[in-house]
Amino acid sequence: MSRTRRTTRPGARNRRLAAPAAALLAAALLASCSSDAPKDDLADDPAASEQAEDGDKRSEFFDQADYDRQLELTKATPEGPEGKPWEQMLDPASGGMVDTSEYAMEGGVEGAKLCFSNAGVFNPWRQVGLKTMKAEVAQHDEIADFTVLDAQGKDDKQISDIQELSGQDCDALIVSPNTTATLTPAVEEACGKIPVIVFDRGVETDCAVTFISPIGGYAYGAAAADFLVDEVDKGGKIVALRISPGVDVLETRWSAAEIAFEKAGLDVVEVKFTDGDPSKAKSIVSDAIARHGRIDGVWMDSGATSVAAVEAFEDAGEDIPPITGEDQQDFLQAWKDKDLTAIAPAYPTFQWRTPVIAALKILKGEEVPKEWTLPQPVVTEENFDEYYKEGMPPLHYGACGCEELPGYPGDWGGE
Amino acid sequence: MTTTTPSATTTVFAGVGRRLGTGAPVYVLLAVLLAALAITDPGFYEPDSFLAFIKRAAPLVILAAGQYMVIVSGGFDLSVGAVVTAGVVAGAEFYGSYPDAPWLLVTAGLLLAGAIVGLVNGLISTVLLVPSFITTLGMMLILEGAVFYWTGGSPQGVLPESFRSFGRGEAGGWLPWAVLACLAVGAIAVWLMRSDFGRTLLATGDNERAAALAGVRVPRVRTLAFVLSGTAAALAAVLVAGFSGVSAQAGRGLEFEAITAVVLGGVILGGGRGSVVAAMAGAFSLQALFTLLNLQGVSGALESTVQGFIVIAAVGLGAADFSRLRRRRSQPSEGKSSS
Amino acid sequence: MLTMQDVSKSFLGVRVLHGVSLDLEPGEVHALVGENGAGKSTLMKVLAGEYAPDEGTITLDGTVHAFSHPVQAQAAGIGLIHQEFALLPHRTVAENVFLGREPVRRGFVDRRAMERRTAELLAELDETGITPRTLVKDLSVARQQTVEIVKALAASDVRVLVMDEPTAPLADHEVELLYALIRRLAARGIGILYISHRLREVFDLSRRITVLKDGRKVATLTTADTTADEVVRAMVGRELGSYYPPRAGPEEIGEPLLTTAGAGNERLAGIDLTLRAGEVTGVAGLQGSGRTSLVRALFGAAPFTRGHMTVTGRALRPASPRQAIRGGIALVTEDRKGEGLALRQSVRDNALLVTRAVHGEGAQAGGVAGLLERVNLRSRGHDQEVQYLSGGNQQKVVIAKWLAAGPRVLLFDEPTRGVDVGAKAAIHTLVRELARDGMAVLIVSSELPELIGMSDRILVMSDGTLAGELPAGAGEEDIMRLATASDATPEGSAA
Amino acid sequence: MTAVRTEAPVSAAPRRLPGAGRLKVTDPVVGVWLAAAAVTLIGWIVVTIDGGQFMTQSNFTGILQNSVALGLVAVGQSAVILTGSLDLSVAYLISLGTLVAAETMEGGSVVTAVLAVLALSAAVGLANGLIVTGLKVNAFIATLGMAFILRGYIEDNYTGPAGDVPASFQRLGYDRIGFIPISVFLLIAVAAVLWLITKRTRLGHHMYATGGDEHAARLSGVRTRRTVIYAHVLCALCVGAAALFLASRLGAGAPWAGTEARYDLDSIAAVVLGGTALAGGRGGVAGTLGGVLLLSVLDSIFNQLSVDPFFKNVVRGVVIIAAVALYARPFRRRAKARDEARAKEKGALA
Repeated sequence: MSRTRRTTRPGARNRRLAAPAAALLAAALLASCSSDAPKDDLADDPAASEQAEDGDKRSEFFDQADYDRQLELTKATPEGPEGKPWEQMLDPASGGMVDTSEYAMEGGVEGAKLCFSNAGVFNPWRQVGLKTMKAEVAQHDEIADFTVLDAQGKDDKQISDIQELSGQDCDALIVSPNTTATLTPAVEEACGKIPVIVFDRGVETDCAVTFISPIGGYAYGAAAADFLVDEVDKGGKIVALRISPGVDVLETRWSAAEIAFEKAGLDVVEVKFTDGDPSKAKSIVSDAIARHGRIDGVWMDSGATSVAAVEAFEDAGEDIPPITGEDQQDFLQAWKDKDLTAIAPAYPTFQWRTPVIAALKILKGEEVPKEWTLPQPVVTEENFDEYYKEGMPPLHYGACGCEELPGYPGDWGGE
Repeated sequence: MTTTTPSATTTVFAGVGRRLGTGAPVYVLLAVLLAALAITDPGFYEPDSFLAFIKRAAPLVILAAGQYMVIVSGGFDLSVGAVVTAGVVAGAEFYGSYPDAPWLLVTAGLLLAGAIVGLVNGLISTVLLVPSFITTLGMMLILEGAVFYWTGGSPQGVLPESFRSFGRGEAGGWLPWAVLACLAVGAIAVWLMRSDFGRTLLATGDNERAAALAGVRVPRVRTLAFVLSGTAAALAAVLVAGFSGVSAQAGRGLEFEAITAVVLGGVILGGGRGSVVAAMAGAFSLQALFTLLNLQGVSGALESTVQGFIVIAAVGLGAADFSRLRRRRSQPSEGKSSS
Repeated sequence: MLTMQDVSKSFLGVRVLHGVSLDLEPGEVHALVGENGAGKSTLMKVLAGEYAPDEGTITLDGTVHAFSHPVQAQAAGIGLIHQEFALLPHRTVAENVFLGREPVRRGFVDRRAMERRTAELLAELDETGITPRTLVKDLSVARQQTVEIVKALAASDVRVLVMDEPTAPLADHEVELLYALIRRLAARGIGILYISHRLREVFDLSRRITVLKDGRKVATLTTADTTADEVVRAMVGRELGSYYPPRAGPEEIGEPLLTTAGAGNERLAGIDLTLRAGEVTGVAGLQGSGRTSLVRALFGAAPFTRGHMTVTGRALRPASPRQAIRGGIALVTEDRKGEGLALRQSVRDNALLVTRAVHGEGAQAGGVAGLLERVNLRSRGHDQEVQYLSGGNQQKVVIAKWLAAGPRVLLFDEPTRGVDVGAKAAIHTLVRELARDGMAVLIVSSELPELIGMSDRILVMSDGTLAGELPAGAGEEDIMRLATASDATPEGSAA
Repeated sequence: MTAVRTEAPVSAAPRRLPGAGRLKVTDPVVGVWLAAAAVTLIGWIVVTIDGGQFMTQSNFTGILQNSVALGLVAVGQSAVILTGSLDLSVAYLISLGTLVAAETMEGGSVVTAVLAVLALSAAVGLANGLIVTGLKVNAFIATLGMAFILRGYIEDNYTGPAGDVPASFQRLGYDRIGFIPISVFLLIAVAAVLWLITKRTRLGHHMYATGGDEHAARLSGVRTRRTVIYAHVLCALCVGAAALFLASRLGAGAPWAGTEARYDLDSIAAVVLGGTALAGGRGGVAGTLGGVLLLSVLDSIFNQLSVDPFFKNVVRGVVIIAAVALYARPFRRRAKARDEARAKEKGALA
C-alpha cells in the first residue's frame, strides 16, 4: 500500500509500513505480536508466514472480535458535520469522551504552539498528508507556531525527536508513530508533560489524550474482497498482490480478504509480494496470465501497483478483469479512461487534518473521544466523482479532504 | 632465449583459467537457470513470453553493461540506482510542466542528464582523486535527495503513452523496443570494448601508471567510463518508466543488482579483466533467477535468502576456479620475476 | 651447516627442479646463478618454506626440516630477502621489522621493546640513518632493503640468509654499502645464499658459485679458480664474445634529433644535450644524480620547467608523455611491471597500447605481428597475457609497443634490469639495430659494463647536472671520478 | 608490493621527515575532529541567527544519543575496512539482533539475551569472514549476499515489531548522567576496546598489515586469512552491541531497525569521513568516531533549522565527497596509485 517504503535490496531505505492502526487494531497487535506462542512457532517454521491458506496461519493475525467490529463500523453512520469526514467520528461512545479542561490554555488558544513528530515523508501518501496538515494549520490564525520534526523513518530518531519536542514549550504534541511497539516508551514519557495526540498508527499505551485513525485493515481488505465476490463467478481465478510479507496491518487486510474468498469459493491462484514496485507487480501479473490463461479478478492490499497490474493485462492483450485499488489518482485515472470494473477502498489522507482540529479542541478544553475513529470511504462507481479530481498528479490521493483548503490544488501539485 | 617450462605450461592453464575463471561459470549458471525455467514453465520459450522475459531483463542488462565499463576501469558506480529513480521522477515532473513535450526530446534530455551525472562522477574521481566508491555513494545521496526535494516528494506529471511506448510497446507489433535497445546496447558495448577506447580502458584498469606513460589520457578514459555508465542508467530509467510508469522507488537497489550481475559475469572488482558479454550474461542470469523464484512460488520472503545463497555460491565457484589457477601459476611467475 | 639434498619440485605436473643439491658453510657467501626459469628462485622459496618440496630434504645444523610455512623456516634460522620488499610503507620501521612476531607483554604489543630491539639491530649494522619510528615510505630503497635485512635478523638467530637479486634496486655506491653489510653478516658466521645476474658482484662476494640450468644443477665452482666466461658458458652454453654489438662508426651518426639548452626543473639544472640519429648515448651517475629524472623530463613525465628543447628540429618541451610521444619520443622505464606493461592484457594489446592511445590506429593491428617478429619475441601467440612471459620477453613487448608508434628518439632506463644473460644480449643487439635504423638512443644504466659496452659516448650526471662527457670505451674509473666529483648526497633525491 | 620508487615518477610531493604524517593537521583523524568542532561552531552561529538555541543541554544530549547506534556500527565497520574488507550485511544484522534481543528478554533473562545476540553476531561475522577468505568471494559481494540471506530470514519469520524489552534494560537507552546518555559510555567502551585491539595488540598490527599489503603480510608470517576473519567477527560483535542498544531504546525488536537507518552505507561513510582508507591499512577508530560525531552534529543542525529531509541527503552527499577529496590531496597521485594498486590486489584476491 502507499504507505509502504519497501526497498528491494539492501542499501535502500525502509522496507515496511508506517501503517495505520485503529486502537482496537493496536490491541490486536498486542495480541498477535507480543503473544509468544505463534511467534515462536513461526521462528521454527519458515513456511509459516507464507501465504498458506491454513487455519492456524490465519489465527496468528486474525482477530474475530476486531474483524466483526470493523465491519460493524463500516455500516455505522458517523457523528459530526455532514461532508466533513475529517471532523466526523464513528461510535465515539465506545472509547468514551475525554474531559480536556485540564489542558485548556488560559486566555484562549491564541498564540498556541503545536508540535508534530512525523515518522517521515517517505511516500506519496505521507507527502499528501503532510501538505494537507500544513494547510489545515494555515487555516487557523490562532496557531502561532507549528514545529515539525521528521524522523526519516528511524524509530531511534523519532524517539529523540519526541523527547526534544516535549522538552520545548509546545502546547500540544501530535505524533504519527513510525512503529507501534517501539515508540510507546517515548510517547508515555511525553504524555507526562503535555497533551499528546496520536494518529495514523497507534502506540501500545492509552496515555495519549486521543488516538485518531480510520476504521482499519479488516474493513479495507473486506471491502475490496466483497467487491470481487460480487463481480466474479464461483470458482473464478483470483490473483492477490501484496506489498510485503509479515507486516501486521497488511496481514489484517489480507486475512479479511482470505475469509471472503473462501466463503465465496473463489480460487486464489496466486498470492505474490510486489515490494510495492510497479515493474515487479507487472511482471508477476504477466507471468500469472501466461500460466493460468485467464484471470477473473485481481485483489490488492494497496494501490501503489494497481495501475501496473492493469497494464499487464493490456500488454497481454487480455480484457481487464474486476480489480481493486486505492484512491491514488493514477488508478482513478486509469479507472476513468479504461472504464474499469473496479473498487478503491481508501485509507484517507484527510485524517491528517483531524489531529490539528483535535489539538485545538483540547487546548480549548472541549472534550474529544478517547478513540477518534474516522470514516473510511470506499471509492465506487457511484461516488467516483467525489474522489476523482481532474488535473491532480498521479500520486495524489483522492480522499485528501483538501479541496476546500487554502492553496488547493496548486500546493498539491494539481493545476 | 626459450620460453621455459613453467611459464609455458602455466600459460596453458592461465588460458584455461581465464576462460574458466571469468567466462564459463556465468554461462553455465545461465544455461542451468534457463533450463530450470523451461521445466517449471513449458510456455517460457514461446516467442512472446521469451521476448517478454528479455524485455523485463533489458534495464538490468543495460545497467550491467554500463557498470562493467566502470568496474573494468577499476572503479565502482553506486549511483546508477539513484539515476534510474531520478530519471523516472524527473521525467514525470518534466511532463507535469510540459505535458505535450515530444518523447524523443525528453528521452534525449534524460540520456544527456545521465551522461552529465556520469561526467561529474568521473571528474570527482579522477581530478579530486576521491575513490569512486565514495564519489558515487555521495552522488546517490545527492541525486535521491535533490530529485525529491525538487518534486516535493512526488512527481507532478503523468508519463504520456508516446514516452512510455519505448519501454512498453513493441516494434512491428511483436518485437519489444526494449529488446532492440538491449541488443543495440550489447552491440555498442562489444564494439566499444574492441575499439581503441575499450582496449585502453582495460589497460588503464589493469595498470593505470603504465597506461599513463603510454600516452593514455587516464582521467579522460576513466571519466568516459562513468559517462557511459550514467548514460546507460538513464536509458534504463527510460525503459523502466515506460514499462511500469511513475514510481518513487523505480531504481531502488538496482546499483547492487547491477554490480552483482557484473561480478556474476566473472568481472574482477578492481579492474583490468572480464568481458562485457559475460557481464550482460550475468544480468540475464540474475533476472532469470528472479523469474524462476517467482514461478517456483518460493515464499516472497525467502526469495532474497535463496538469491543470497546463489549469488555467493556462483561467485565463489568462479573465484575458486580462478584463484586456484592464480595461486598455481603465481609461483613460477614469481620465480621468474626474481631471476 | 646447511644442505639441500636432491630437492625436486613440480607445478601442475611440470618439474621445475630436478633433484638439486646444494650445501652452505657458516660464514660463506654462496652465489646462485642461472638463466630465467632455471629454478633459482623456486629453489630458494623451497628453502624459505614458501613452497614445500616434492622430494628431497633440507638439513640445517644436523636437523632435517620440512617447512610448510615461511614462519617455520624463519624460526629455524633461514631468512629470505625478497627482491620485491615485503614492507608496509605506512608503518614504522619497528612495526615492519617485527611484523608477524610482535613482542607481547600482558596481552599488548610491547612497542618499547620492539623499538629498542630494532634500534639495537640497526646499530649492529652501523645503520645510523634509520630510526625505529621512521615510516618506511620515508626511506630510500637502499634503506628499505636494510630494513628487510634487519627484519630477517630479528626473526630468529639467523643461520642462513637468502638474498634474491639484492643489488637490483640499488645504485653503485649503495651496492658498496651492501657488500660491506654482507661481509659483516658473513663474519658473524651467517651463511649467505646470493642470487644475482651480475657476475661482477658474484665474483666480488662469493666463495663458491652454483650454476642452475633448466631446473638442474650444472656445477658448483669455487670462485677463486673460475672465470666469468666459464660461468656464463655453464649458464647459457654460449661464449661471452658476442656480448656487446659493435659500436657505430662516425659515418653512421646523423643529424641531431633531440636537443636541450639550459633545460631544468626542481631536480635538474642546466641540461644541454644533443642526441643524434644512429648514436647510442649512455648516461651514468650515482643513484639520485638525476639520471631517471633526466629521461622522465625528456619524456614529459616529470617535465622540464625551464630551458629550451627541440625534437626532430621542431621546438618541443613536452609537458606530458602524450606530447613527447606525439613528438616521436619513447621511454622504456626501469620498472617494467609497474610502469611498462598491463600485465593482465595480451601481448597484442600491450604492443598496440601506445598507437591506440596516441594515434588511435589500433585498427591496423596487422603491423604488430611484424614488430613482435622484429624484437624476436618468444611467446605462445599474441593472445597470451604478458604476465606469463619471462622478464626478457616482457621487455621485448615493451620495446615493440614503442616501435609501433614509430619514434625517432628512444630513451631506455635500465633496459636490462631483471633480464637474464641470454636476453640481455638480444636486447643489446636490438638497441644497436634501432640506432642503425636512424633512431637516436639514450641509455641510462647503473651497470657500468653495459653502459661502456653499448654507448658511443657517455654522459655522466651528478647532482642533477651533466658533470661531463666521455668518449666511447672510457673506463669505469673515469666515470666514477666524474660521478663522484661533486658532493652528490648519497641519499640523493630518493622519494 | 614493490619498493617505493627510487625517483618518484609523477609525484612532486616533498619528502616527508621521519615520523611526519602523524600528528599533523593534514592527518584525517585530527582533521575530522577539527571539522566536527568547526561544524558545531558554525551550526551554533547559524541556528542562533535563525532564532533558535543550539548550545542547549537537550540538544547535546540529542547529538550524543544519535551518535551511539551509528557509532557502534561504524567502529565495527572500521575494523573490517582497515583489514581491507567491507561489511554490507550490518544493517540486516542489526534488525535481526534487535528481534533476537527483545524476544529472548521477553522469554528469559537479559543476560541470556545479550549472550544470544553476541553469539548470533559472532556467527554471522564468522560466516562473512569464511566466505571472503575461504570461498574467495569479494567482500562486497559476500556481505551483500549475507545481507540478502538475513533479510529473507527476517521477512520470513517476523511480522513487524516483536518481543518486549524489560524496563530495567531500557534504562540503557533512556537514562543519562547529567546530560550524557549512559549509552554513550557503551559506545566509548566499545570504541576504546577496538582502539586497543587495533593499535596495541598483535591482531591489530596484523589487521593494518593485511589491509595495507596482503602479500607482504603473508610473507612476514601473518595469518592474513585468520586476521580477516577476526576482523569480520569483531565488526559483527560491534553491530551486535548496536542491536542491543537499539533494542533497549525501542523497547522491542524491529525488523527494519537497521535497514531504515541505512546503517550499512552510513557506517561506511562515517568510516571514510574519519579518514580510514577504503583500500585498508590506514586510519583508525579515533577518526571514525569523529566522522560519526560530524554526521550527527549536521543532523542536529538540520533539525534545528527544520531543513527539508530530502535536502539533508544532498548536503550529506556533498560533505562525504568533499571530505574525502580533502584527504586525497596531501597524499597526491603516488599514494593514489599505490592505494589503487592495493585496491586492485584486493579485487583480485577476494
